[in-house]
Amino acid sequence: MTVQEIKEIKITQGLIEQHGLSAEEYEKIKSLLGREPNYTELGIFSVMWSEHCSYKSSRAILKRFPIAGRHIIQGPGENAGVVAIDDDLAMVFKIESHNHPSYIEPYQGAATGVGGIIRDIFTMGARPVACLNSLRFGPLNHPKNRYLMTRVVAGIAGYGNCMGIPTVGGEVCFEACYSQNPLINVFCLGIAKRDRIFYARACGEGNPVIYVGSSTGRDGIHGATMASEEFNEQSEERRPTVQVGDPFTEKLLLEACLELMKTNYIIGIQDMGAAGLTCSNCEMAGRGGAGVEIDLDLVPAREKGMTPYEIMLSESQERMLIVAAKGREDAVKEIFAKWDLHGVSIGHVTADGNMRVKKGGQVVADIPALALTDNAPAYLRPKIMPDYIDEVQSWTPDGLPEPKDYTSVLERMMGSPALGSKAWVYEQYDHMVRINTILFPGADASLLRIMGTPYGIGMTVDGNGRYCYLDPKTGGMLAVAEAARNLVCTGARPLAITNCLNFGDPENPEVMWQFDETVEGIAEACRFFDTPVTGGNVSFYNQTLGEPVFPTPVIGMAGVLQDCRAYVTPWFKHDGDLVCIIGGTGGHLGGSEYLKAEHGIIKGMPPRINLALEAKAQKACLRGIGLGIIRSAHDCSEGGLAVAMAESCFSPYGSIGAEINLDKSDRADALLFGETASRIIVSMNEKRLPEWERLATKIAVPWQIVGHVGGDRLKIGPWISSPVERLRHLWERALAGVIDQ
Amino acid sequence: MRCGVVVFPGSNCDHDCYHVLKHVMGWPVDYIWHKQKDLKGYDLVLLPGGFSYGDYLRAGAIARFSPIMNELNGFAEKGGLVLGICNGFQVLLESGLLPGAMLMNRGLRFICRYVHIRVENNSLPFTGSCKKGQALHIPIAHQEGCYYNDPEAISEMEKGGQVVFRYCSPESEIDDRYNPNGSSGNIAGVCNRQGNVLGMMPHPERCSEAVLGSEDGRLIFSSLLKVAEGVSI
Amino acid sequence: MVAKIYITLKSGVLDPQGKTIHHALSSLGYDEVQGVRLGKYVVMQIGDGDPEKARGRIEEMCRRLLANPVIEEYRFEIEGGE
Amino acid sequence: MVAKIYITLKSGVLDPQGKTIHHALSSLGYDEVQGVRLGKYVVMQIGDGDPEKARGRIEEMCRRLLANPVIEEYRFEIEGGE
Ligand SMILES: Nc1ncnc2c1ncn2[C@@H]1O[C@H](COP(=O)(O)OP(=O)(O)O)[C@@H](O)[C@H]1O
Ligand SMILES: [Mg+2]
Repeated sequence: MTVQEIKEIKITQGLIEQHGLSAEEYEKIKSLLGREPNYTELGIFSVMWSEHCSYKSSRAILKRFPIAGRHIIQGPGENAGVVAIDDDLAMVFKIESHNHPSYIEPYQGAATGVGGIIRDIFTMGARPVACLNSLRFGPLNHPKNRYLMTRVVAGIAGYGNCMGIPTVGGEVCFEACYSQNPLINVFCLGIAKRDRIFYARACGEGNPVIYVGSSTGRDGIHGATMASEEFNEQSEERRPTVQVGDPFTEKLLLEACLELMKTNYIIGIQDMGAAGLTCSNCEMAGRGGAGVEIDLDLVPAREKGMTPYEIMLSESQERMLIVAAKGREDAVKEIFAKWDLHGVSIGHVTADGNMRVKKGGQVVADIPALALTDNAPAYLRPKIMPDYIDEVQSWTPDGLPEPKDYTSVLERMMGSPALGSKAWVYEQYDHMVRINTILFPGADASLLRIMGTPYGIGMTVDGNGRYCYLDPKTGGMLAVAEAARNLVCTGARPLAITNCLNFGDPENPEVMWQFDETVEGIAEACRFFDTPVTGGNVSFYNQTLGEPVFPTPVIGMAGVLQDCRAYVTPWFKHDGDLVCIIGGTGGHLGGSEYLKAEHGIIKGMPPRINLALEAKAQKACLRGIGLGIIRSAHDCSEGGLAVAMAESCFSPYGSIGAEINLDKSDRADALLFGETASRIIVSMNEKRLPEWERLATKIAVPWQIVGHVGGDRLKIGPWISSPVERLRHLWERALAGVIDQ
Repeated sequence: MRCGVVVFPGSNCDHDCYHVLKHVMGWPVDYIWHKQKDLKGYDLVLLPGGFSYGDYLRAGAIARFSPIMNELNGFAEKGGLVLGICNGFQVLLESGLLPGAMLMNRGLRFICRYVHIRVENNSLPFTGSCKKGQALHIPIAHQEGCYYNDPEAISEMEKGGQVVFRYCSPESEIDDRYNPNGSSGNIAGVCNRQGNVLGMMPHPERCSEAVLGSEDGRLIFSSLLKVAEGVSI
Repeated sequence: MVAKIYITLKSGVLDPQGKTIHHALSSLGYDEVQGVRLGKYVVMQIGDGDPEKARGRIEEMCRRLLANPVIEEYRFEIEGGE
Repeated sequence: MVAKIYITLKSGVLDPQGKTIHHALSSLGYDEVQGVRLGKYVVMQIGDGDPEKARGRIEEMCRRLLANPVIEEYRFEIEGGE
């Protein structure tokens, strides 16, 4: 098709619908333009106004997040958030979903998700130092789910390992609702100098717009719209749009960009992610209060005969857009040439605020940048509490049969994919490259040193879809609390979060209610813990044939440890050490893994959270670690006390038993496997007990000594007695045993 | 001990090796861009781990044509010390500086974890600080690390002391159970006939500082110290 | 019988490996090379039987397991059938 | 011209990928499959010229870069030369 022919394509009702635009939206486009859009422009509006790019259903609600704080240098709105470490250094981090692409092609979908989040970090001027990932699949007894998990993990490994960025942690969960819609959330963190942060802004009339990285092919056209749709049979036909990742090229792009960032040639820089050239150009122009003019004939193309529509919407990976200082084009290109990469001036910054696109000497699109960004539609969608809520929340354990043999319950749970060791996953990830990783995956949070400083950075990703399904607001709060608790268990102080919100169809009022409540819970907890939100990602339309996934927020949290050597690990250390539980006691069965795994019930209120108590428990743990009293600290979460105790018995160097006595409560299963919030299991030498007592009394946190470390069995009250090596064997084989069957 | 760390496009342990040579060992060290053509003045040239050229086609296959590799041939012939770690080892195999080849791990997956390797030859410049038969606690991180050579070639190598490390138990026992990737004879590292070129899959630079959990890797570098100080080995 | 199966990336799908090999060949001076695509080559020994039936089965194996229909296509030949 | 290059593991060399595919096929019920070897299939576009000369050049590319003689062997065909 010639440029002229494309310009003459008639915009019909059908075409508008195919582009996912409503009649009102189309009217709005016409009024913003003052005319009918042409075909290319329609495509551009369609991707920029898609849910994925415009956040039209979530923008208003996300405003409730606390975003300011002492440490926050950059909150939401840029490619990633920036948080101060000290006067000189900052950490830059963000989380992103790649759910839909990963279902269609799990290896490439997951790989390009990793590639995308890494670009978000280095586009800010930070050297990426660690990745994490949060994965949710359907049950592994189904071969398709095993296939998805195997390929997703391989894809994450393939990309991250090749980039030389360690993948240091994450989570994996299984639930039937994710069978047709796995959740693949990836997190990346980088380190930058505070005074060398780069922003995605185009300004300075006449400054060149430079395209760098891979050439543009027909990959992923309409990726952003696909991520804004639910799956149905026709999704299969969209398959050819999947992009293939090229981590080698991205590694070169990373090094070239970081080299360029040492100079003063950059005015603004942004990666090309969803909606590729379109999104990067209009967002940079929008933020900079300027316009851009680009010529598509100059864009390096991988295929012949690409139309302006295709070039503008292509989601080919490993590309960036740079606005450079006038006169520095050649210097910029030279750096990219050294790394064998394209560096091409494709246009310049203008003063009129429009994104003007030319091809074959003609203007093929001319749109006010703000019409695509700030003026995109925003909706306050109707919401309503779903009917199931009353039913599930009114459940009580009355009448639930208590197991006769608790030892075998524990053994079954330890050997299940949900609670078993995730080593099968993280051993496929290079988690050591760059030699900063102090705490490997397998602990509550991961810890990195920052070379050349005394500091350590802790990071974790956490979420629990089941809790949010049962009570979204509590679930949101629990996710933040658990993330913070995980950091605190290593000795790191939580500073800020990023979040990925995975939900169903926002046009379904019940889903919207879940979303609203979840955000409320996260916001409240973040305010309480003073861990502001620095950014994140919303992924809607996670459902198949009308059935939404559980509302699943994933919290990515980062914190700092002043002396990276003063960390603590989760496992028991010494024979004879006292075992102590900090925080709440008692057992709460609602929403627990035990209830689901042993009784097939997903009901009840999730554990209630008392934020004040949670804060005290965390404070006591941090102080205890700081003073060297605490020798091991482990968060008690999924699987409850018994599972957390068993995990505390395993270290990379071997196993050690423990003997635990608990006050009898009315239900032993609730005591052993209930998931009451705000609990941390710590161990200490008996000699430090008086010091601990003083500390805990001052903070006024509940605690109790429940036993001691030693022997080769885990014994808990009269209920459980199992050789630690046996538990360990079951736990280690849990995933591998199912997947490699 | 003046050191150079070669940087191929896609190398990603270059920075780690640089750090250990410079800040842990205290030696002068330079990055050497793969297009450079001069190795004068260096005592040790290190080929680091990573994914040179993405490991596309075969690990190390493309990097071995880099201009620096010509130079490295001459450097090695003159007795210069060459250490290839992981991808660096693969490059040395592809270039023929070391015998054998790498296949995909038998489990087909990338593996990153700590293993033990037994020191089979401690009379090399790289192993003089180790005891013969000692088990080193050291990480691996690779997908194409299954060492292969035909059986006669391997027995030749064994006779000549060219098999330097084998995967083993913490107690130095060699058994297939401790072989993470299916390597012939559990081989984890080999050297050339002269003993001045060593390739190994495990990463000594990842375990050379206490804060990282093991310091066994430093034995490889401190062995070189003996060479630097002229202690006969 | 022996089946030889050729699995290649669909045209239009990025082939980072092919691209990198092409680049390497160019820098080695093989300027006549204009493009490289890397695929898989599966050689399968099959118990003797009806080649026509084998054809159907192999077709099925390709579709179900050997090729990834999202990004790959395949073709095959059978040799040595009676 | 197009060169099609087939790179396979030498017969004595273990092929864990082939073995895994074989295993997967068996568990899907394809019992007639007796063995699987996985190789590489390189498709190369070459500027037109003398096919005889091209042959020599490709031989060289295989020897130098495309195949590793310690573990692999190769063969190739040229199509569309005059
Ligand atoms: N997808 C993953 N990638 C990397 N590491 C993982 C992944 N899933 C789990 N892990 C690691 O396994 C350990 C156990 O995970 P999990 O049970 O979720 O811990 P917790 O309950 O403390 O959050 C953690 O150290 C985590 O980092
Ligand atoms: Mg946790």
